[in-house]
Amino acid sequence: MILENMEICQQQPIASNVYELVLKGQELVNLASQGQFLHVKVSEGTDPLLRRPISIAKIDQDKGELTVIYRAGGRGTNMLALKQKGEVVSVLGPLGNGFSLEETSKGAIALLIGGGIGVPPLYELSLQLVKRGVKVVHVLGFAGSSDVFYEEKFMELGETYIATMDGSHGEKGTVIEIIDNKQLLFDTIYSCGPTPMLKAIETAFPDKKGFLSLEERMGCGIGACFACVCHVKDDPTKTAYKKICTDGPVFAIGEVEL
Amino acid sequence: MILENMEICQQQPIASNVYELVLKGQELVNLASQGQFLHVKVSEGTDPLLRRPISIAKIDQDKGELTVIYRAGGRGTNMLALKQKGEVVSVLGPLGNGFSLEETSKGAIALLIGGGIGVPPLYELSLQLVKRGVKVVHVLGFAGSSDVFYEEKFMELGETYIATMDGSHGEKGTVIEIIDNKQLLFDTIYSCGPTPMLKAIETAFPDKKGFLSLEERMGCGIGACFACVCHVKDDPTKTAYKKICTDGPVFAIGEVEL
Amino acid sequence: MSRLNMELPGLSMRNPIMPASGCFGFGKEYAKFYDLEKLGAIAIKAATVETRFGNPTPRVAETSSGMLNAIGLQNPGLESILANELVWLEQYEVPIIANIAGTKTEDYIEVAEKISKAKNVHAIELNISCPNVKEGGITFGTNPKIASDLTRLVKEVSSVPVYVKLSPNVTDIVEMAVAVEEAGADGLSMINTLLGMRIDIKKRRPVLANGFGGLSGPAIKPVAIRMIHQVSQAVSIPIIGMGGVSTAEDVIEFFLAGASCVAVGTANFVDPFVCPTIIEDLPRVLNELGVDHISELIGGSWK
Amino acid sequence: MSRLNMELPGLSMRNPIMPASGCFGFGKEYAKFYDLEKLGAIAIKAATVETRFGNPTPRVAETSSGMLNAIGLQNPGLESILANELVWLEQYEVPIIANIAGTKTEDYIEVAEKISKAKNVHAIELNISCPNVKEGGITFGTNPKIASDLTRLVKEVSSVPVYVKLSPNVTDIVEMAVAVEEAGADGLSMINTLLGMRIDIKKRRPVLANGFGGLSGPAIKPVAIRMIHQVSQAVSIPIIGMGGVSTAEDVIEFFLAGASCVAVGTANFVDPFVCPTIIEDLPRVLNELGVDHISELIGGSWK
Ligand SMILES: Cc1cc2nc3c(=O)[nH]c(=O)nc-3n(C[C@H](O)[C@H](O)[C@H](O)COP(=O)(O)OP(=O)(O)OC[C@H]3O[C@@H](n4cnc5c(N)ncnc54)[C@H](O)[C@@H]3O)c2cc1C
Ligand SMILES: Cc1cc2nc3c(=O)[nH]c(=O)nc-3n(C[C@H](O)[C@H](O)[C@H](O)COP(=O)(O)OP(=O)(O)OC[C@H]3O[C@@H](n4cnc5c(N)ncnc54)[C@H](O)[C@@H]3O)c2cc1C
Ligand SMILES: Cc1cc2nc3c(=O)[nH]c(=O)nc-3n(C[C@H](O)[C@H](O)[C@H](O)COP(=O)(O)O)c2cc1C
Ligand SMILES: Cc1cc2nc3c(=O)[nH]c(=O)nc-3n(C[C@H](O)[C@H](O)[C@H](O)COP(=O)(O)O)c2cc1C
Ligand code: FES
Ligand code: FES
Repeated sequence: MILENMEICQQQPIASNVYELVLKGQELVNLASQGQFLHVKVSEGTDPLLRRPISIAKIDQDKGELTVIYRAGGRGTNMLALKQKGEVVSVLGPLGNGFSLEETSKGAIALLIGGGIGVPPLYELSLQLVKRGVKVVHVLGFAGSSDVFYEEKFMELGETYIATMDGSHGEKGTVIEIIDNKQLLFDTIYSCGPTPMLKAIETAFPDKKGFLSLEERMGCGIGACFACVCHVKDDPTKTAYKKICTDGPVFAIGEVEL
Repeated sequence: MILENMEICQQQPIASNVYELVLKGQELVNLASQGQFLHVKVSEGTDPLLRRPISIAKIDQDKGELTVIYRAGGRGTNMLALKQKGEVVSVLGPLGNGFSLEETSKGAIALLIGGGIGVPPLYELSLQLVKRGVKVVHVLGFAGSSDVFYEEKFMELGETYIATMDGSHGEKGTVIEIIDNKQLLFDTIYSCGPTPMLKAIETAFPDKKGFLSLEERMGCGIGACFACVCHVKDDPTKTAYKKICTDGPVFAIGEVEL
Repeated sequence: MSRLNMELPGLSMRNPIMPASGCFGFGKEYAKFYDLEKLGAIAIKAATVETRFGNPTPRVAETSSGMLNAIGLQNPGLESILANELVWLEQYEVPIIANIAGTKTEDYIEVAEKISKAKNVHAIELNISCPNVKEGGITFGTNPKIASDLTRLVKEVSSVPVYVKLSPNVTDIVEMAVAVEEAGADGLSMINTLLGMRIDIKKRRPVLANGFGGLSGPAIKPVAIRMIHQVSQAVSIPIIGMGGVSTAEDVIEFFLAGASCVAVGTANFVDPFVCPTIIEDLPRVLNELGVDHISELIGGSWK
Repeated sequence: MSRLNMELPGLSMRNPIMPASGCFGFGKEYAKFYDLEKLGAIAIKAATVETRFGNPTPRVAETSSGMLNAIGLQNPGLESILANELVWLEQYEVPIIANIAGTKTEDYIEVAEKISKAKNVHAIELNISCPNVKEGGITFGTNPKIASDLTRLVKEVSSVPVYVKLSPNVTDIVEMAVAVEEAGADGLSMINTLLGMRIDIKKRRPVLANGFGGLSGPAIKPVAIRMIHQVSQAVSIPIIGMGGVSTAEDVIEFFLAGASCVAVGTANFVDPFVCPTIIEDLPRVLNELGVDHISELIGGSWK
């Protein structure tokens, strides 16, 4: 966890309002692992004031590069999208725990379920799982065809199903419906996406071992401000908590309240 | 007076913390005249919030370009200095009355007295006076040698004396001292610079016809907010006023209270 | 534009956007940029009985996402405003809200009575963020009793509805709002500026000649939204919302908080076209939100 | 660094910079970035008698040059803070200011009495911006009588000096300050956050689950400077200044307003190194201003 000025080596739109940004730095890259995130300052000044949490999508330690994929929607991400190659951004990271790889053994099948802008962290995860000899199956949900990205990249790593809400690309329906329809077999689940999707996964596969990456509005990103806490499941005191920025963003299924 | 997005065609340092910025636009250039100023937004967002008033130093209607010269000192001008060729800034202008040329007839001698960052508007003024057949004499005061700019450009137009407070360039002393020492002869005065200098000019040459360009912190720059008013000289009611942004920034010597 | 029109006491507006008092002079400067009839209304600069020069300069200072001003109510005085400014404004079909100020009750009454008779003045905005010289300089707008007494007296003489412009520099804004509503206010304007200061570290003195100034701009928007959210649930008179508005989305946020129309102040200095731009942009945002008429949004965050 | 050291009641500080309460947890996270002994002091997160989970999320929202928070005083509770957090902090030679909060007087008293006995707690910061459940939820910090009664009772039980942290959401901050000074406060902390709100225009609901939140960051600096300027002239106890500090120049501005040391809150989230960076930068600014010791600047804007 360090603070580093990273240079933009590439920035390009890869789907409707979605950008792929490659950042080059020094030490930070060497500390990074799948499922961790960066806390990015998109302006020099006080507007916008806070950093933006963005997941690491790809780590290239040889080149010293990190790739992130983000949707430009609000004030901060729109400003980030205007940045050009060569510009420098202040990055705090890598933050959070990331996806653990140990839980899926060689030869087992990992099901990676991504929803929209929750897809990016699954890419580095998939790369790492494949490296370990795990078989990966991807089910990626998007709103419509113009929102889809990285389909081919995921296909290179393993079976890949795309679900769109309007059926304009891949299959029509939710990721859960696809998993059911295709009767996909798997040992572990790894997922990142909107909370309703994560909840649906918990409900659909109560007995599976798996990991969910959560989102919450953050202040510090490092565990100091208590902005990003969530309740722990089955806690009668209701005072136990986990911080998404440091205890997460990845939690075991059933660990915390969604 | 219009609002126009102007493109930066050139930006370069020309003295210590002083930048020459060339802006290209459409209509605005054609409306501009010597001594008027621009109200420049240096950032897209709300930090810094207000526009920055900067005098027009040179007008090139053929090329559609305006040159301004500014000192990067505070938050806004420092941000402006970071802008690159090709970037666009929002400019409100041309604002204010500007220097009237009529008061000096062909063949007469105009003394142009500039102090520090008050020098720039005198350049276009000098160009215009020379064009009218007026003989121009420049006395330009700077803090030290590293602050001097445009010396040669002024020399091309007429006699030019440089005064520095530390004597590191030109003559040591104030502009008034130089005018005295050199026993400069002149018909009219045009001046822009720090208020103490303008006051000294009023005191030193009570009988000369002349014009002073003033500065004040501004809100709107167009006469609506009453941020930039000054008192009118010899006003027993003490309620008469002039707005520097619209009635000025140029006033006849003796017209307003400095 | 039947999606934007708004009927408030005294004010029949083609859209709910007006420039805020003190940020638009008497309209002449902005008339050089666009047709003032595009506006829903115009709140003109505070009028006092006498001509006032106001405070010494510097009168403005910049802050993070905001600005401080201490203009000091400079204005040409009631007679001149009636004879010149308001007559000039008659060429535009747009309701005028006359902001009135004073340092003693009698002054307010005199201005209110006379200015409310002007042909195009459709409402009075009672600026109570002024020091009451008779009460040792305590601001009219920080004491519910003083504010409601003033409201009552102004209501008695005014020929048009009276909107009381609340100061945010109070412990309990709801108490103030309820007090002036009970005293007969037809509407509220909120918020006026927050009291602030900047110090020049080289000169070791406040940047403003007056020392203190009023903080406005985007920085204060969350305070304005909070207060309107609180007050709109406690009163039944409409609220003209203001404080940092600079986009159509901001306008929606103010409506959802509980405002029935919105005034734009500081943003005029940043972009002289901000008011017409917002007005033109509002239908787009209403479409995105699936709203037919903007009035459906009033108080939508708590209803 | 004899140009920066500062002696205040209970606090012997090597420099006048401390992180603000609630913005630094109990130090563990920032200890990963730098040696906490670089700091003049540390104001730890508010302690309450019981473990508190706080408010539902979202708990923060961004605003122009500021942020809103409604953490809801989440903390592990007095016993755990004593047994774990404060003991962990003992490894650092740096005075701790224990921020204490509660919803009834008895709670404050219990926390103050016990926490003030901890070895490294050198002062208490009494956070009175909390709703008093016994008084129908009215904030302790908005009523001079309630605030001074609380101050008096806490002073009675505290083994260390007590700094009262004032809420800016009041009509008359000087009245509050004078009241708590008379009740025995050894110092003041100011300002706490301004009450604000943001509304999500798509959801038509406040962004924060709690509705309201506290506004902090550069946006509120002018309000903080104004209040410290007013209060420092009316009291003779020292002031810990805060509200939007993020640079060494900001620190100077607070000193000139009347603060004797400065706390940095929100800026820690933007730059985890902000406190040591400011501390390292201060000598440069003192040089530029021709000042030997920073204490020469206290109240310099009005002295
Ligand atoms: C651990 C983590 C990883 C993330 N990874 C990605 C990613 O890889 N790609 C991607 O596109 N998005 C990601 N997000 C969401 C991303 O942080 C938000 O989309 C982004 O902060 C919105 O900023 P804005 O400037 O567009 O919006 P604004 O509306 O300007 O944001 C205002 C404030 O709200 C916060 N905010 C708004 N939406 C969210 C959100 N959904 N989650 C958290 N904070 C929010 C912002 O950070 C900011 O503080 C991630 C979020 C978290 C918590
Ligand atoms: C009519 C006019 C013409 C000017 N022409 C020039 C020029 O040609 N070249 C040049 O270098 N400077 C010029 N100035 C001064 C220039 O406007 C200020 O130096 C500049 O605004 C400072 O901004 P900043 O971001 O550096 O400082 P900041 O400290 O960030 O400014 C804060 C606020 O104070 C205002 N301010 C600060 N100093 C001044 C000042 N001296 N005059 C007016 N406002 C100020 C800023 O505009 C801003 O609103 C002119 C000023 C006026 C009024
Ligand atoms: C320069 C300036 C002058 C103002 N003058 C007045 C005034 O005369 N009367 C008044 O009621 N409010 C006055 N205000 C307050 C505004 O009308 C408005 O309430 C406040 O600025 C908040 O809105 P904003 O953030 O959009 O500027 C003034 C504000 C500014 C910035
Ligand atoms: C996330 C957050 C949590 C805070 N928690 C506390 C707290 O527990 N006790 C307290 O007295 N103040 C608390 N504050 C207020 C700060 O200590 C400080 O007074 C305020 O934020 C202004 O300073 P700043 O603008 O530098 O942040 C908190 C502020 C923030 C942003
Ligand atoms: S964002 Fe501050 S604790 Fe998680
Ligand atoms: S700057 Fe607004 S009137 Fe001159």
